[in-house]
Amino acid sequence: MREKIAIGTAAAAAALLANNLYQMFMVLPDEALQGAIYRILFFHAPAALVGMIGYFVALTFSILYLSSKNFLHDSLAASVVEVSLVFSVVNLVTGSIWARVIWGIWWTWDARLTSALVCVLIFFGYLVMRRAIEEPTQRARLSSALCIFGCVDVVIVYKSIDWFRTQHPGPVLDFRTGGGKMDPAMAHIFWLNFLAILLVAVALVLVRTRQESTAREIDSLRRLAHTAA
Amino acid sequence: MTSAIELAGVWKFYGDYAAVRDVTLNVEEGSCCALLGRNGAGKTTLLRILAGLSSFERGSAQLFGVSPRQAHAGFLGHGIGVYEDLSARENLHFFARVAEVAQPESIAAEWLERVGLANASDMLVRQFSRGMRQRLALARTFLHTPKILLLDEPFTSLDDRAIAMLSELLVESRRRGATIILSTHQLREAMVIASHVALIENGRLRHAGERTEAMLDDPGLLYRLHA
Amino acid sequence: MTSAIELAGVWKFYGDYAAVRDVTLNVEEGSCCALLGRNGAGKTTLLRILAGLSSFERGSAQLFGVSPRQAHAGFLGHGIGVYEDLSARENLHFFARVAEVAQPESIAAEWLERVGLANASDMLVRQFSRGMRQRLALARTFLHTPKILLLDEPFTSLDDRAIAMLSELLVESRRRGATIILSTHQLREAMVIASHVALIENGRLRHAGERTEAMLDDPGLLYRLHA
Amino acid sequence: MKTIRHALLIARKDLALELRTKESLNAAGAFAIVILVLFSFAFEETEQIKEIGGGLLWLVFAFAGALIFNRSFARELPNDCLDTLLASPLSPASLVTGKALANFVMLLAMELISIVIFGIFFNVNWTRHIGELSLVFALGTWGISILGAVFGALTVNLRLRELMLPIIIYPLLVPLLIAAIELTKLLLSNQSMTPNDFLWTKLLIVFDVVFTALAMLLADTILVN
Amino acid sequence: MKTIRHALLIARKDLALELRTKESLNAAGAFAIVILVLFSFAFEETEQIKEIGGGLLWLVFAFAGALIFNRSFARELPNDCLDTLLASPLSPASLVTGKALANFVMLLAMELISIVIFGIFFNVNWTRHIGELSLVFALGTWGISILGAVFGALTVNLRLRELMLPIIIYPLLVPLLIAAIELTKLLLSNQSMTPNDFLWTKLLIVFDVVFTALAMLLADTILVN
Ligand code: HEM
Ligand SMILES: Nc1ncnc2c1ncn2[C@@H]1O[C@H](COP(=O)(O)OP(=O)(O)OP(=O)(O)O)[C@@H](O)[C@H]1O
Ligand SMILES: Nc1ncnc2c1ncn2[C@@H]1O[C@H](COP(=O)(O)OP(=O)(O)OP(=O)(O)O)[C@@H](O)[C@H]1O
Ligand SMILES: [Mg+2]
Ligand SMILES: [Mg+2]
Repeated sequence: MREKIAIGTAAAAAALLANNLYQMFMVLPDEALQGAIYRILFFHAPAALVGMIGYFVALTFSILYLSSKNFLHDSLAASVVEVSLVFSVVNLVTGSIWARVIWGIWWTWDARLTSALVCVLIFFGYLVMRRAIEEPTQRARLSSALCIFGCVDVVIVYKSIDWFRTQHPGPVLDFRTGGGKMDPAMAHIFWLNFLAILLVAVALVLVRTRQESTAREIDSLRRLAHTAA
Repeated sequence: MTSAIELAGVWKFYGDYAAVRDVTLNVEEGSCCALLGRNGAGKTTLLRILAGLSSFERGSAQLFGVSPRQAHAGFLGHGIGVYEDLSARENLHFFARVAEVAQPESIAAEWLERVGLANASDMLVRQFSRGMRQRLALARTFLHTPKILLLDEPFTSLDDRAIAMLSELLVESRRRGATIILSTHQLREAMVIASHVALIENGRLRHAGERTEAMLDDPGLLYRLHA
Repeated sequence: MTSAIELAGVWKFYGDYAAVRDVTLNVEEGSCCALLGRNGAGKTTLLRILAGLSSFERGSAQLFGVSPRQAHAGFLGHGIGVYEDLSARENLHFFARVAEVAQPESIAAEWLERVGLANASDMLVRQFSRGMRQRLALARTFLHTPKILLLDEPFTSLDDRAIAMLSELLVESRRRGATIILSTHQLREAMVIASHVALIENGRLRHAGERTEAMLDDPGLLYRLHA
Repeated sequence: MKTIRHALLIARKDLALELRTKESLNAAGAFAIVILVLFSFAFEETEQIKEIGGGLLWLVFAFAGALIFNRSFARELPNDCLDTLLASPLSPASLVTGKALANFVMLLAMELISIVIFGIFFNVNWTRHIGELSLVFALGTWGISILGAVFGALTVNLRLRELMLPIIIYPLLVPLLIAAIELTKLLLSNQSMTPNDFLWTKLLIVFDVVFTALAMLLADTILVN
Repeated sequence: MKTIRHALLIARKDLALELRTKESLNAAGAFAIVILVLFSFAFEETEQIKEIGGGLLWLVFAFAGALIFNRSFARELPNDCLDTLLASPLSPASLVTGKALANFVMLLAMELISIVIFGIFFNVNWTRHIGELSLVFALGTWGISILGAVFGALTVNLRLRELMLPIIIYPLLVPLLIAAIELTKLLLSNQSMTPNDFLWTKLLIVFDVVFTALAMLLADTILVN
């Protein structure tokens, strides 16, 4: 059943992406100031948003694990972090490329960029630590705690453009500015592509969770064997 | 009789190895239960569960109706739980304060006297012999007159006098109503002190009941019965 | 009879406390000497001197005519001397190589079998129970069939079977000519195994001689004689 | 109240142990001195140094901190003292707070020595805004200390503990370090504060409060099996 | 011969203890990234960074080294393993050498990862003089490692611990670090060597030889009570 949901989500994501790509390159005109390169926005910002949403989902699962001690929540948290990390890296890389074109540099240490990088480092550390702990309960317990601490930084990433004057542009998306900063046609494609990327992320999480729970089933079967003996 | 300690269907897994298997055990208030079992049977694991130091997967554990973490039993483990770089007196002061004892200084001095370390009270623990450490650890455990005592091989490294001293401490603790579980391989000493015995084998409880006269005469009896 | 171990007028000071006072002791080759004494008497200090781990101020110590540092006796101290994060097998491999044993792998496997850890040989020591550690430490000590064995409370935490196993190991070692000194508070076991006994009190040697029949019947005899 | 009393108990015990053995103070102190000496060689121009002085100092503190925090819970491992404390009426939250307090005092001592040496070597007068500077140091150091205590507890049983601790705490510390660096730079170069700089102070305070609160909440989870 | 065999034995054991899994490489990599990022935060302009790259790298190595060396003999303390080794036919000199070897391997792995990351972050091409650079790294790292091993031995020894020797040992590293920094700077900036620079190389070699010899000679004194 879960497999079918995963396949379904992946298929929907692929269809939506194809449509979006067509719209982006064939329908929308070049932007006035930036030319063709602005289209990277359609991947850059959604990747960042999906990543950040993911960390909060992982936060939720971590808290759930701590209250329920249900390992399913732990493996969900871990797979969500893994997938979010991928999208955060996509955000960094696309941002870097964009920066190279628009600003002429790959990187600068402004608040948004710095905090985004730190966020990647924190959750990379999360994965490294998980791998270093063998005992399942200990791993779940400690990584849940780390996830909660890490999410504080996600807030900083999100708010950094409000708090500091940065090289990185300030808020433009409607839900933060109250609307009006983005062309409606662009905003439409933007949100469609956000949805597509979100679906990709969900599909990836489903696959990862399935792997994790299979591993857990094998584990508990082995326990059962011992119990019988 | 009320049960001071109640274990019901407790399982504890390390990875996929079950170190404690479906253990159900009630220890009456005021009794002294000797927990016996061969190396690796699961005695330490069980005592750590009762001290709230180890989680377990299934079943329930209660001490006087509350969870082990809230019961604050007096616990003496394989590691003796005193600081190497503090003196004996400093150690006892510290643990007396942690346990919120009324007059930490005088209580500490009294216990140093009782366990025979009065002369060595200002030496650092790292300068102690093995037996002196164990005595200090005993003082640390009994200091705040806990209602439940969990002692893992408390006789280790004690000389004849210290064994007598510990036996006396245990008798006195029972007299004031404390409940005791102690694990040990020194069957002879255990049988003399215990009112009850429990035998654990490969994580399973094989026997639990009163200590009989026959066991007193032949400490190895229980092992042979369940061979 | 030749003396395997010769101590002459040895004094050991910790600061200004004399932990060993003018000890003169000869242990014959092939004998098994039980070193008795109350907590803090100086047993561990004496054994550490013989193992070359502790310097001393006056007197001389020789094992087979050479200094303790060159004699490389098999030493088992209070700390058990195995690595927590290596498996039992890896520990024995390592120590077999350190001792330059001919076939480390097969010797290690053989000893794991002997001390009853064959099933647990790939577990890390940190997952062992206290008694399993002690068994591993015994294997580590006996592994390279040393000519002199210095055992500090080797019975600690061993169950009845392991005590029997150790007794057998000791008998076998003596049969191949090894000389043994062991300290212990388990007088009964000690008397059965020992051919000689030595009593140390406050750092002074109070008694040294053969183990008599009377001691076998009444293990506490020696202490009472020198009370 | 009880938590605070217990925390002070732990902190006092840790400081007594540390003063007796000097395990981490020696290592951290020596290390701080070496870094400062090396840097005075690496930058021959003192002008440069003044500019990056703030960064340099906080980097040294962060590094010395790692050496101190690695020991803070490791000190409870011999003889299973940690187990004894966990079985006692002491709450995990007070244990973590106590460790943080001890870390705080040790790190602050280290910082005092470092800044004196820094002032001498690089010819910087740091006494002009000593009040504000103390505040910045105190706020920054508390943040480092509480995180060091929490993650010292979290990593105490891990292999490669020494590397794991910096991997985890440094990224979390970055916002705090940046704020502290900016403020220190400002105060060392004798400029007056602008509204933007108050933002940094606010960030420091928020950081301290948030992480202290999280530490209290999660102490149980982290320490109890 | 025997000393070398024994030293290898010890080194292999130590590496096995610490690096059971390939996760340890992950950890080392993460550590290097985090530290380098921390540095770039502290010193914002990348231009500056390029100039001080050599100093930066060796500072990271010294810090990682401090973390590694603190463990090297401390690893022998639980269960009194050190006693067991000292009572065995193993000589103290081989013990110190073995520890130094293990330190050397761990530190070198860290350095390799660090320089790769450094190259990417700061856009420095370090492959041009890779032969000479390897030599400098090897010489410098051996010096740090052998001193680190001696330092580790000193700190576990109860008799010597209070003597504040660590504070002396660390500054001893300064000449070596300066030499390594100068040479690295040179090689990274793609200049050719002048006779003056050979002096640095010679200093490195002399340092290594002298300290290794001293370590061998003093191993007994340091380790045996
Ligand atoms: C969580 C992280 C991030 C989010 C949510 C985010 C979001 C956005 C958004 C919404 C825009 C469009 C602004 C506009 O069109 O006016 C944008 C532009 C941009 N972002 Fe990001 N971004 C993030 C991180 C990064 C990073 C890490 C980099 C660089 C490595 C970066 C580089 C850029 C560049 C170069 C632009 C275009 C700038 C310009 O038009 O002048 N961003 N970002
Ligand atoms: N951390 C761990 N990981 C895996 N297995 C463990 C761990 N701790 C204990 N065990 C296993 O659990 C079993 C019970 O151990 P426990 O320490 O409770 O035994 P014990 O009855 O106290 O033995 P002893 O008399 O030797 O002290 C042993 O087989 C041991 O190998
Ligand atoms: N490092 C030290 N510094 C000062 N005194 C010490 C030191 N080590 C041991 N002592 C003292 O030396 C005396 C003898 O200690 P030792 O460990 O040899 O006793 P023991 O006979 O082995 O006792 P136990 O049966 O308790 O193991 C004790 O009084 C002890 O306090
Ligand atoms: Mg046990
Ligand atoms: Mg002793």
